[in-house]
Amino acid sequence: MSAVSVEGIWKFYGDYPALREIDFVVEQGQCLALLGRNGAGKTTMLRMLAGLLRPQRGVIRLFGRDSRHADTRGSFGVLGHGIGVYDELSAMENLRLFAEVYSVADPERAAQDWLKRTQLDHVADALVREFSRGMRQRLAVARAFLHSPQLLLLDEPFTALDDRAIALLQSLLKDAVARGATVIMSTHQLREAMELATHVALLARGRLKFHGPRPVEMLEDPTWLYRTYGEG
Amino acid sequence: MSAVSVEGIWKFYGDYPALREIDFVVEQGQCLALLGRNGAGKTTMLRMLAGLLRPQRGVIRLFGRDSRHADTRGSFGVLGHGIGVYDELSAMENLRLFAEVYSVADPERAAQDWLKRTQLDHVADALVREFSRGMRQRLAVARAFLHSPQLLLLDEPFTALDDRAIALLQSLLKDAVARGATVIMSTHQLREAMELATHVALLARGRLKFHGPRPVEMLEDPTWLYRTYGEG
Amino acid sequence: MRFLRQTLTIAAKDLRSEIRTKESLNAAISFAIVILVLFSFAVDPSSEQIKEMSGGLLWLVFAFAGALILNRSFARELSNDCLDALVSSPIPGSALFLGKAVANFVLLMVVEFVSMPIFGILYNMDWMRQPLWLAAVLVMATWGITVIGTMFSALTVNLRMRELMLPTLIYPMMIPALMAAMRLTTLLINGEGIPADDWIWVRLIVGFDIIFTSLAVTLVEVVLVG
Amino acid sequence: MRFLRQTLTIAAKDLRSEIRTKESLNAAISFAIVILVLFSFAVDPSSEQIKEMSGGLLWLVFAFAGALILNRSFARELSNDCLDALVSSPIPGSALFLGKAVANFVLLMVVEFVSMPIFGILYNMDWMRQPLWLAAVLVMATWGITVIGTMFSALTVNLRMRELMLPTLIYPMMIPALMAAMRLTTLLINGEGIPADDWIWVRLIVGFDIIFTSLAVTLVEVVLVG
Amino acid sequence: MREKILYGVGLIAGLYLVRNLYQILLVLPDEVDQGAIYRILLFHVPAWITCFTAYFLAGAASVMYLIKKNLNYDTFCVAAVEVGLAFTLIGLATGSIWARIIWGIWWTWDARLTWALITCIIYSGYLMLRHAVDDPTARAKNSAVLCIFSYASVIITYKSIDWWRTQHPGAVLSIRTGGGRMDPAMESILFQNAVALLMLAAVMVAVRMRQEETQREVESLRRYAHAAA
Ligand code: HEM
Ligand SMILES: Nc1ncnc2c1ncn2[C@@H]1O[C@H](COP(=O)(O)OP(=O)(O)OP(=O)(O)O)[C@@H](O)[C@H]1O
Ligand SMILES: Nc1ncnc2c1ncn2[C@@H]1O[C@H](COP(=O)(O)OP(=O)(O)OP(=O)(O)O)[C@@H](O)[C@H]1O
Ligand SMILES: [Mg+2]
Ligand SMILES: [Mg+2]
Repeated sequence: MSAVSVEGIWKFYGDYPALREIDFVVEQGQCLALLGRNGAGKTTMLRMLAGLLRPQRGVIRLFGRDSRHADTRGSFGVLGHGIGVYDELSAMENLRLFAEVYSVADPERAAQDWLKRTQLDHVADALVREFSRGMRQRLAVARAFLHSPQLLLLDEPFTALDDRAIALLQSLLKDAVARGATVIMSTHQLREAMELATHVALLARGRLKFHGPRPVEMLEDPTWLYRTYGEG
Repeated sequence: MSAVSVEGIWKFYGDYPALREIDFVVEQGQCLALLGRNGAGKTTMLRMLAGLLRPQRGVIRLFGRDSRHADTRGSFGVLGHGIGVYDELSAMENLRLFAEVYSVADPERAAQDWLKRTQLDHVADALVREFSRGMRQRLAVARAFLHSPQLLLLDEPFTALDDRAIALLQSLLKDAVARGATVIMSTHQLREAMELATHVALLARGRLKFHGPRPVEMLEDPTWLYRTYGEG
Repeated sequence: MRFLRQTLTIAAKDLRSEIRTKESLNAAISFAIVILVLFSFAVDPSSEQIKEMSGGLLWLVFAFAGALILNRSFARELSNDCLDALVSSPIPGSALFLGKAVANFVLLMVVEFVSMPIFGILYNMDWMRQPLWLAAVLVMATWGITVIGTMFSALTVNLRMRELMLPTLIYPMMIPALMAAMRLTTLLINGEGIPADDWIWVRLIVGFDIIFTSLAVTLVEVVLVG
Repeated sequence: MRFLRQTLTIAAKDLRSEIRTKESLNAAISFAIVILVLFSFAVDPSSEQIKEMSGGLLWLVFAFAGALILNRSFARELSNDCLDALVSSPIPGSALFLGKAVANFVLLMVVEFVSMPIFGILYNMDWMRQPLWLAAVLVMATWGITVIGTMFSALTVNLRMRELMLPTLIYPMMIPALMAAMRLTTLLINGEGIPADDWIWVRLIVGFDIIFTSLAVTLVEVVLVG
Repeated sequence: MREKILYGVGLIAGLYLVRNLYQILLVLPDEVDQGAIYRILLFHVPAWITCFTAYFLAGAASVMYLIKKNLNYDTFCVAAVEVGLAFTLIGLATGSIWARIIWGIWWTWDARLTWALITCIIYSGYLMLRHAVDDPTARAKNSAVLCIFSYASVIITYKSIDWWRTQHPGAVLSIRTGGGRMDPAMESILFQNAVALLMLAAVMVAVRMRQEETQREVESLRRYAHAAA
C-alpha cells in the first residue's frame, strides 16, 4: 500500500486553478522534495494532503484511506510556517496536550522523551512565550514528531533556521525515514533538501512537471531541475 | 565620513541583554553580511540602525548624524520581514505614497521607473492584496529602493524567495553597491549572501565575535566563520 | 466517550491558557465595569424607571464584555497557526467547537458572577429574589450567546477584519437570546415570577439553544476545513 | 508647510484605503444600528424619559461604533509591517499621528451623520432644533474621542491582546468628553439652549481637546520608537 | 438567447405592474377606516413576500453549495440576498410611510417592525462578510454557513405577530387566517402584485448572477496574469 496516492487533483481558488490534474504516488519510506517557484502550489498541495483543504476534483488517499478519516489524521504529522504550539503554555504542557490529542499511549513519557531529543528538557516548564526562535522551532519539531507519525508533511521547514537547527531537523528526519516513515517537504533551499530527498517533484504554475527519483545532476547543481523541466 | 558607526551599543529586553557592547564601523560602498545563529541579535541590531529601536547605552551614527534625524531617515531604505506596503492600495499607489513620504522629486516618474525595474509595470493598477508572494516581495524591494537610498538595511531578504526572485534582488543590490551605496543585511542563507558581501560581521549571543573583510575561506565553505569564531 | 474526552481536552487547554494569563478575563471584567459606569451617565441610576431597565442593562453589559472573550476564542489559535495543528489532528471539528464553547461558557459565567454584585451595588438593585430561576435564565441565555459567539469566531477567524466583523455579525444573531434574557431577568430581579404571558421567552431561549447548537455542531467541520 | 503636507499624505492614504474597501465604515455604521436596536430592548423607547436619555444613548452608540474605527487605525499598519516602514521614513511621529487622527475624525463624522437621522427616526426624535450648536458639540467631542482613540491605538498596536486592551483603556479616558457631549446633546436635542450652568461642559470639552491633543502630539514619537 | 428571455420576462413583469397600478389607483374604492392610504398594503405585503422568498431560496442554495461545492449556487445566493435586501428596504419604507400616516410616527419598537429591521441588518452583515474574504472558495463556504444561520431571523420576523402582541396588524391574508379578514377583490390584486414583484425579482437575480459570473471570470483571468508575472 502506498503512503500517499494523489489522483487527478484540481484545486481552484474561485475559478483560478492553483493545482491542475496532479497525479503522483509516494511509497512508504520515500522522502519527497516538493519543489517549485513562488506561487507554484506547494503549500496548497501540502495543506490538501494534511486535510486542511479539500480538492474540488480528484482523490487523495493516505495509506489507502481518505485524508479526513480520523485514523488517517492520527498517522501523519504536520509542520507548517507557524510553529503550532501555544505561547501561554509551557513546553511540557504543549507536548502533553498534543500527546493527548493524538491519543499517544503515555502522554507524559512521550512528551519528556521528545523534550530530551530536541534538547529542551532544561526548559520544560518555561512558557513558550519566552523562547527564542530556534527553541520554538525545535519545540514545533517535537510536536510534529511526538506521535511517531508514519507520514511527515513539512512546508519550508528550513526557513529562517540557523545551521545548527537545520542539522537537528535533518538528523531527526533521517531517523524517521530509517524507521520507515514517509516524508514530503516543500522548500526553496535545495541544497538542504537534497541531502535527504530520495525523490523529487516539481510544480510549475499548478502543474506537475516532473516526479521521480532524485536526478543525480541535482547533487552537483540543485537548480538543474528548474532549468530542465521548469520555465527556465 | 563612515556610513555607519556603532559605538558601545547595549540593548536590553527587560534584564536580558540582546546586544552587548557592540562596536563597528561600515564605510561607504561596503556590503556587510550580518551573520549569527537564531536569537543572536541580528534583527535587533538592524532595527536599531533603522531607528526603530533605541539602544539603552551607546551611540549610533549614520553618515555622522543621529539615526532619528529627519535627514538621516531620508537617506536609508529598510526591508524587513514584512513587505511594508498596503494590501488595499495598488502597486502604483503604494510607490507613489512612499515617493511622497520620502519627498522624491517626481513621485510619479520614480514609481513608474521602479515598477518597470521590478517587472511589475503590467500590474501597476492591481491591488497588492491580489499579488502572489513573489510579486509582493518585488514590490517591497521597489519600495525600499525607490528613493535611491545611500544605505540599505535588509533583514533576511532572501527568505522564502525562489531562485528567480533571489537573482533579481542580488542584481539590484549589486547595482546599488556599484553606485556607491552601502548595504547591511542579515541572513542565514550564507551562499546567497557571499556573492555580494565585501565584509562580514558575526554576532553570537549578543556579542560581536568577528568583523572584517570577508574571509576567503568562506567562499568555499560558508560555515567556516561559525566554526572558527562561533560556538562550534 | 472518546468524543467527550477530546472535548474536555480542548476545554481544559483553553481554560488553562486563560488562567495562566487571565488576560481576556481581566479585560472583560474591567470592560463590564466601564460600561456600567458609562451607562450610569446615560441613564439616571437613581430614577424609578431603572428597575424596568435592569435586565436590559445587565445583558447589554454581558453582551459587550462577553464579545471580548468570544472574539479571542478562535483568534488565540491563530498566532502560531495552532488552528492548523488542531484541525489536522484526529480531533473532530465538533469536539473542537464544543470544547471551545464549554471554555467560553465558563469564562462568561465568571464575568457574569463578578459583574452582577457590582451592578447591584452601583444601581442599588437586589438580584437575589429568585436565585434559582435567575441562575437558570443565566445558564440558558449564556449558552445561547456562547454558541453563536464561538461559531462566528470560527467563521471569521481567517478574515482580514475580524475585530470589525465579529461584533456586527454576532449581536443581531444573539438578539433572540438577549431579548428573552433581558425580559426574564427584569421580571426576576423585580421579584416577580414568570407570568403565563412571558413563557414564550423561556421557550424562545430553549429553542434557540437547541437549534443553534445543533446547527453549529453540524456545520463547524465545513467551516474549519477549507 | 512640509509638516502639513506630510500630515495630509498620511490622512489621504488612510482615507483612500478606507474608501477602497469601505470595511470599517460599513461595519461601524451597521454596528451603530445594531446598538440602537439593542438599546431599544433595554430602555423603553416610547416612554417620556427617553428624551432625557437621548444624548446619552446617542454618544454611547458613537463611542461603541467609533471604537471599531479607532481600533483599526494603527492596526491596519500591522499586517505587512507597514508601521516600521513609516516610522523609519522621514515622516515625524507627530505628522503620522495627526494624519491618522484627521482620517479617523472624518470617518467618525461620517458614522455620526449617518446614524443621527436613523436615531431620529427610530427613537422618534427631532435633532434639528439647534443645528449649529449641535454641529459644534459634535465636532469638538468627536475630535476629543479621536485623539484619545488614535493615541491609544498607537500605544496598544504591538500588544498581544490589542482588541482586548483597547476598549478597556479608551472608554475610561474618554469619559470627560463623552459626559460633556451627552449632557450638551440632550439639552440641544430637546431644543433648549445651553443654560449658564452648563457652560462648564463646553469648557470641559474644549480643555479636553487642547490638552490631550498637545499631550498626544508630544508623546507619540516616544510611543512609536521602541 | 438568455438575454432575450430575461428582457422578455422583465417587460411582462413591468406591464403587469402597470396594469395592477391602474387597478389599484383607479378601480379599487377607498377603504372604510383608513381611506386612500390602505393601497400601500398592496405593495407592502407583496414586497415582504418577495423578500422572504428570496431569502428562502438563498438559504436553500447555501445548503446546496455546502453539499455540492458548486460555485454557481453561491452566485445565486448573493444575487438572491441582494435582491431580497432591496425588497426588505421597500418593505421597510412602505411600512414606515404607512405608519407615519396611520400612527403618526415613522417607527415604533414592536416585535414585527424590530425583527424586520434585524433581518435587514443580518443580511447586510452577510454582504459585509463576503466583502471581507478574498479567496472566492472560502468566501462561498463561510457566507453559505452565515446564510443558513441568518434564515432564523426571517422565520422569527414572519412568526412575530403570532408570538407577541404587536402594534403591527396581525394576519389578514386568507391563507393564514382562513379567510374573512380581507376583501377578496383586494386580496386577489395583492397576489397579482406579488406575482409581478416576484417576476421582477427573478429578472433582477438573473442579471445580478450574470454580473457576478463575469466578475468571477475577470478575477480568475487576473490571477492567471499574475501567475505569469
Ligand atoms: C416600518 C414599518 C413596518 C414594517 C417593518 C412592517 C413589516 C411587515 C412584515 C415583515 C410583514 C410580513 C409579510 C408577510 O407575512 O408575508 C408585514 C405584513 C403586513 N403589514 Fe407591515 N410593516 C410595517 C408597517 C405596517 C403598517 C403601519 C401597517 C398598517 C397599519 C402594516 C400592515 C401590514 C399588514 C396588514 C400585513 C399583512 C399581515 C399578514 O397577513 O401577514 N404594516 N409587515
Ligand atoms: N487563500 C488563497 N486565495 C486565493 N488564492 C490563493 C490562496 N492561497 C494561494 N493562492 C494562489 O494559489 C497559487 C499557489 O499558492 P501556494 O501558496 O500554494 O504556492 P507556493 O508554491 O506555496 O508558493 P511559495 O513558494 O511562495 O510559498 C498562487 O498563485 C496563489 O496566489
Ligand atoms: N520584543 C522582544 N522582547 C523580548 N525579547 C526579545 C524581543 N525581541 C527579541 N528578543 C530576544 O532578543 C534576542 C535577539 O533576538 P533577535 O530577533 O534580534 O535575533 P536574530 O538574530 O534576529 O534571530 P533570528 O535568526 O532567529 O531572526 C533573542 O534572544 C530574543 O529572544
Ligand atoms: Mg508556500
Ligand atoms: Mg531575525
